[in-house]
Amino acid sequence: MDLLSPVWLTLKLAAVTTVILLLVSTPLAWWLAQSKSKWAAVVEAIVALPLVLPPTVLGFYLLLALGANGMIGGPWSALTGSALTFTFTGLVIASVLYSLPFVVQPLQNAFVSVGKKPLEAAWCLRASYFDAFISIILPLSLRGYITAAVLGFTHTMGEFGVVLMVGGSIPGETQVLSIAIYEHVEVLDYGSAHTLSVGLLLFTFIVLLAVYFINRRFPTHAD
Amino acid sequence: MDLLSPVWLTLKLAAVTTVILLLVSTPLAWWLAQSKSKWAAVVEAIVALPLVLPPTVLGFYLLLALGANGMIGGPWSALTGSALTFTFTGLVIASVLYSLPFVVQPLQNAFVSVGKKPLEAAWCLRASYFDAFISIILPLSLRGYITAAVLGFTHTMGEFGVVLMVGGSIPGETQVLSIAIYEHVEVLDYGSAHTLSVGLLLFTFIVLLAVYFINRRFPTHAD
Amino acid sequence: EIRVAVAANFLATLKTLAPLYEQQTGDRLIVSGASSGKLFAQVINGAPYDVFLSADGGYPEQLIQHDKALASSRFVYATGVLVLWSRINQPLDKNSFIAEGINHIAIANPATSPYGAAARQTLIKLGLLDKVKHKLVQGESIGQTFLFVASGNAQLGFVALSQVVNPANPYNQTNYWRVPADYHSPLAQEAVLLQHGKDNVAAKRFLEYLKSDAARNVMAQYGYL
Amino acid sequence: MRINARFDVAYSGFDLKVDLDVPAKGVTTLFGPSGAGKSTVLRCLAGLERSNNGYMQVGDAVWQDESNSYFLTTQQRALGYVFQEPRLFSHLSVQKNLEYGYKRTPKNERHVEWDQAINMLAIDHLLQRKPHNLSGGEQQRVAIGRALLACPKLLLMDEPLASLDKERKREVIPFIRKLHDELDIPVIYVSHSLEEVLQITDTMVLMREGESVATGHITQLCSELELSEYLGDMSGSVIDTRVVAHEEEFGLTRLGFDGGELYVPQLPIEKGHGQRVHLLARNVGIALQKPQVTTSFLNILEATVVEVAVPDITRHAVQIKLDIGVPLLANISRKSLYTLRLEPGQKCYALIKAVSLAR
Amino acid sequence: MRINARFDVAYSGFDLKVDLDVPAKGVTTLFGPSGAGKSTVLRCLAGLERSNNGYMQVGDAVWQDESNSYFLTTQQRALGYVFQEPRLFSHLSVQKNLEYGYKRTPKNERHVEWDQAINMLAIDHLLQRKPHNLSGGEQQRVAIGRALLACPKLLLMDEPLASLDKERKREVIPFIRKLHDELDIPVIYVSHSLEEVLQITDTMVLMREGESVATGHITQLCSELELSEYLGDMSGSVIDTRVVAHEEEFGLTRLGFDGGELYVPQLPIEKGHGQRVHLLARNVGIALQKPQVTTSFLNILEATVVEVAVPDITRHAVQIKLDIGVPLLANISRKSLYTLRLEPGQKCYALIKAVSLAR
Ligand SMILES: Nc1ncnc2c1ncn2[C@@H]1O[C@H](COP(=O)(O)OP(=O)(O)OP(=O)(O)O)[C@@H](O)[C@H]1O
Ligand SMILES: Nc1ncnc2c1ncn2[C@@H]1O[C@H](COP(=O)(O)OP(=O)(O)OP(=O)(O)O)[C@@H](O)[C@H]1O
Ligand SMILES: [Mg+2]
Ligand SMILES: [Mg+2]
Repeated sequence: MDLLSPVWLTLKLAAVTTVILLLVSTPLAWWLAQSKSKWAAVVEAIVALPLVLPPTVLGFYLLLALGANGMIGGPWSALTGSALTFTFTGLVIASVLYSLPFVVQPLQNAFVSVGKKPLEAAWCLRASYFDAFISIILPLSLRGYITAAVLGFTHTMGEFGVVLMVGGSIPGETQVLSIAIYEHVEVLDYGSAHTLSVGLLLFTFIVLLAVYFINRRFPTHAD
Repeated sequence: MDLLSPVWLTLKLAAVTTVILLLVSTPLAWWLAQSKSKWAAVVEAIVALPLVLPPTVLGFYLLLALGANGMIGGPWSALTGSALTFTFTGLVIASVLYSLPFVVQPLQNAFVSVGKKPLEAAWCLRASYFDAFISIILPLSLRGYITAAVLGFTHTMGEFGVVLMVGGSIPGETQVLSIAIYEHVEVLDYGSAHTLSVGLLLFTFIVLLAVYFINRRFPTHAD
Repeated sequence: EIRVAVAANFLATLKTLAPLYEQQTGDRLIVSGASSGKLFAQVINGAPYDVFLSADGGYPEQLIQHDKALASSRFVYATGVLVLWSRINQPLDKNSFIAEGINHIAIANPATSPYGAAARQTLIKLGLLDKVKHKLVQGESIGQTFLFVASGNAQLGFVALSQVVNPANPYNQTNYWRVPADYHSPLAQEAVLLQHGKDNVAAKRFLEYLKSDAARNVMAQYGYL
Repeated sequence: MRINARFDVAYSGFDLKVDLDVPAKGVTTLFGPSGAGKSTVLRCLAGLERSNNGYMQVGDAVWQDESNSYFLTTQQRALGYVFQEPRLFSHLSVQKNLEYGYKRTPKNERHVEWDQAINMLAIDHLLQRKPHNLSGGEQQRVAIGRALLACPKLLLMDEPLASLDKERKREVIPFIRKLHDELDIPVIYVSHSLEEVLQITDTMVLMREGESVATGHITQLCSELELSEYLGDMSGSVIDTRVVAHEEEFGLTRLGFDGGELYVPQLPIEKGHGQRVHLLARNVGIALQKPQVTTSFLNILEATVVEVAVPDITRHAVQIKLDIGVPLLANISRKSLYTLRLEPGQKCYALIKAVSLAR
Repeated sequence: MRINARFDVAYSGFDLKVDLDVPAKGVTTLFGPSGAGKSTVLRCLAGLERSNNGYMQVGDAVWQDESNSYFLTTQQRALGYVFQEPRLFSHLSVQKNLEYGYKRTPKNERHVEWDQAINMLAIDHLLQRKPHNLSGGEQQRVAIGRALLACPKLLLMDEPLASLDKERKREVIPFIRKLHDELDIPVIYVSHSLEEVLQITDTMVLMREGESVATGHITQLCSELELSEYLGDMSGSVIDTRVVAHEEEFGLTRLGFDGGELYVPQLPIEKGHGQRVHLLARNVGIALQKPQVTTSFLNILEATVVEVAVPDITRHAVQIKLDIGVPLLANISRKSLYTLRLEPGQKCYALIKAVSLAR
């Protein structure tokens, strides 16, 4: 059904973006949490920067950067022969950049509050750096990951300005739910807009409820 | 100067919103962190919900809710005699609702990872519940507060859809910076858009850099 | 397959036209709606649109200058009508602005929307701009302006006739004051064939269709001249 | 003045059911193996753990009475708590940690002197440091100082000396006793170390698997036959004595107690002063006649058999409770029991091989 | 096989400058007051703290040589570390905590037996629990088990027994010794408690203010006159002896050592077995003639004065180092020194009042 196509697209976008966000943010947040370098504060500030621009404006700059002649899009199209703008890939890149701080910061805080002690203990039990990170730091940072994933996912779902600018609103390709709802509102089709909004809210509510409910069954580690 | 009026307005909005967000979120996050109630997961999910709606759509619903006949606006105007929509107050309420999860979640995580132990120690040293919270929990949650404030502040700065919808872009009253930049982009006045954007980015960068730099001089408490 | 970038104010009309056209020709329309300014920026940056239905004449002009559109294809596909509208059933005329109980008057942003500019010109023409200035609230687009009125937050608003008479409009569809055409510069909406679509036969066919009587009829139903 | 408390806490896999009745003065020690519930009792006393049907009374003041839903919060109890782990406030300097409770104490209640506490704990050079820059023992000392400086009306200490070295212990133990002697602050103390307990304790509560199996003055409790299994090979009698005389030529000191006298290697203590001694049951032998040959047994005391504990077959030694004016425990082998045929009421001699000094 | 290590760590307010040379077998104890730098040395040995000009070699293998920028990471060192605080993984059950290192050990290196370790530490009933549901002592035991089960090639233990009760200690100490005896795992041990050290240690490193002031076998080190100030009133000689005979009728056991024999209260040890004894200097007296009267001194041994330490005026006792075949320390009063006029080389008799058993 036509009404549902943006739904799937949005879920796909949010899911892919969240996964990439978590993958990218994990080493970045870890570095930020550990580093004693002065540059860390600079990187921290840069990560949060995209937030202050209005989404459309950020989208505009991303459009420039991702375009065939842009800083990112140029090399990309030279390499792959295809453009980034107005594609799903472009949307993912834009969403990742835009939601980065929502994911990096909770992870960084989680890593900091886990501290070095459990890590040292793991190293003394024959765990490699990587192994220790996976088996100790990740689970101890679970709350941080959940917050990061929830904020990243929902923010990507609701994103509109950036996505519209970078993706256009190509049905089936880049027309995500938020744009679809926007269009319904524009053509005064309030019924569909409500339906989609309420559906979106309900679905998200159920997912979040499940996540938080399960999360609460894990004891907190500080006590 | 006319170019600066949106700047001040934006800073004022972001500052007021952040302060209110921190004030409102502190007890909420504390309750969420402590509560064993099943309702806590529900509240957690509800707090994150506004994020998934496209800002314009959320703005529309807020417009309804804050309007003179709305759920919030009705009682408000009955009480104060003035409406909430198209006012600075309305903008603040909308921004608070929209940025709530970015503030509540980092605080909640910070509170959880501080745990009960330092609190118990403080109680055993004659500190009242309130005193112990202020003197122990707050400083130990400093990182969480910084993250919360940064995300809340920057997100409010960059917010556009909701603000435009609820505020009506009244120059000097509700026309914030993001709307001004947006206008410049729309009318192809890219020069002004660049100037404002770069200025905004630079300013924010310097503020964030200072915040993070100072933050890094505090030792982390986990080690 | 034709990719059409359409100004948001014309989106509703196009959605009615699209199935008619598709049935008639077997072409498929892929419609992307946004503000003209956004669409312009996207086209400049390589958006794969074939046809641009702008809300005014300025953006097509600029695109032609940037060599992104074909000058020869440019034409006025519709002319919008500005109306003063209220949700409540009350007689409206040029004096309604200063009536009791009017706290907010919604207009589209004059800087970004032709309808906003036209509304402003109208107020100047009536000599009322200074009187009502403090009551004005601006929407990003004509769609948002409509919402301000529809939600009851603004008692009056300058919107497009196409919105008011849109069959989907759940509110009062008859109570409006049609602003005389000479109060403002004409709301001529121009269409143009883009570089991306210059070899797309279907795109040309679609542009031609827009000039057809069938299309004009539908547009007229939606309040376009 | 007594402290009465009843608590009833159920964890999965562990039930605490204690009924305490101890004097509200001096040092009371909760003694028992790991996992017996000692820390849990302290948490209950502090009001940190709320228990079903809990009841607590200090002197005349009721602190908790769940049957009336009455419960003083931790803050209202004005106590000091040295937790099993240091729990310093990591964002505050050592100085600020120490001041935390001190500043919150009304001036007229500040009966613990700042300088004295700092010096005793040897932490003056650490005041500007942050807790994570301290060694384990340093942290523990600051934690003790912090609790003391809150000038509590009841002091709870959970193995406070575990990570302190001998020298520090020697300074801290008398200080804790002084709290009681001079300031009348009752102390509830947790320890595994019988040596430490012997030095510091008045009342001892033996804990096992969530229950308090016995309570009493340490001199009396250690001589209870039934309890010897809890004390293991530290089982024996504790006797409070007084220095009667020094016999310089033999390098001996004579200690007097209710039932007679004991010789111990010469002590650096003045005549008339008190000395608590610990007579380990395994160091006490029994003879039916007074030995004629000169033996290594410095102390040979007339005694009456009070009780013979017939042990189950797994245990090697038989414990005998004697009366030498005060109760005295002796360990003998099954073989000796058979040879000597001891029975309650029988006269005999207690041969005491060695005396360990406790306090 | 020896362990050589040089570390140089500077904290604000504390400098560690140690140069260790200890056998790579048996138990080596770092002994010293709180804040001496013991934990810091362990961290350096584990590769958790990297130090300027650090150097470390175990046997022939160099583990760290900063002059060549060579540094084995902690993982490459295959060690076990019992931290001063338990540091259990809070998200894993006790079972999973214990398995953590065990699973990461190649099967053919798993020389510590699971069941044996669990039983010795009495933690089998805790396996399904999460760490925060454990008592302090239970946590510490799990931490010990976790380190042991990682089957380390070098075991570092930072006050592992501080929060264990006597009974548990009695099980764990022989196990630690066994690691050395049977499995040849060297253990570096930190402790404040001389009693514990005497039971467990071969080599002792005395630490003070970031430096290792003396290193040696415990029997030799304890008799070093210069070191007595570090040992305080625990100063004395440690002698490894063997049971020569039991004199049942007197309840005595005769212990033989290089310089003669010692009588001690009868021991439950078979003839021929070893026994370490600790002769506290304050329990040793000196006489110029063999005492004629029968005294409480069970042991009177011929001795030669080796050295007289003239103490500074603040200290009450004078320490004398004697030779009775092995070195022996004695504390006498200034007055006695004046009376006896002791000088190196002089013959005399050592009167030993009491013998405390160490191991
Ligand atoms: N939160 C909890 N949940 C479940 N069991 C617990 C919890 N806290 C403690 N226990 C269990 O209760 C028992 C008593 O614990 P407690 O801490 O009082 O022991 P303890 O006597 O202080 O021991 P230790 O000397 O080792 O500190 C232990 O067996 C412990 O495992
Ligand atoms: N990170 C640090 N920064 C500054 N000083 C430190 C740091 N860590 C330890 N110290 C100091 O170094 C000294 C040695 O610490 P260490 O932990 O090695 O002592 P320790 O001998 O183990 O003492 P304890 O027996 O009390 O555990 C202490 O005085 C401590 O205050
Ligand atoms: Mg405990
Ligand atoms: Mg240490």
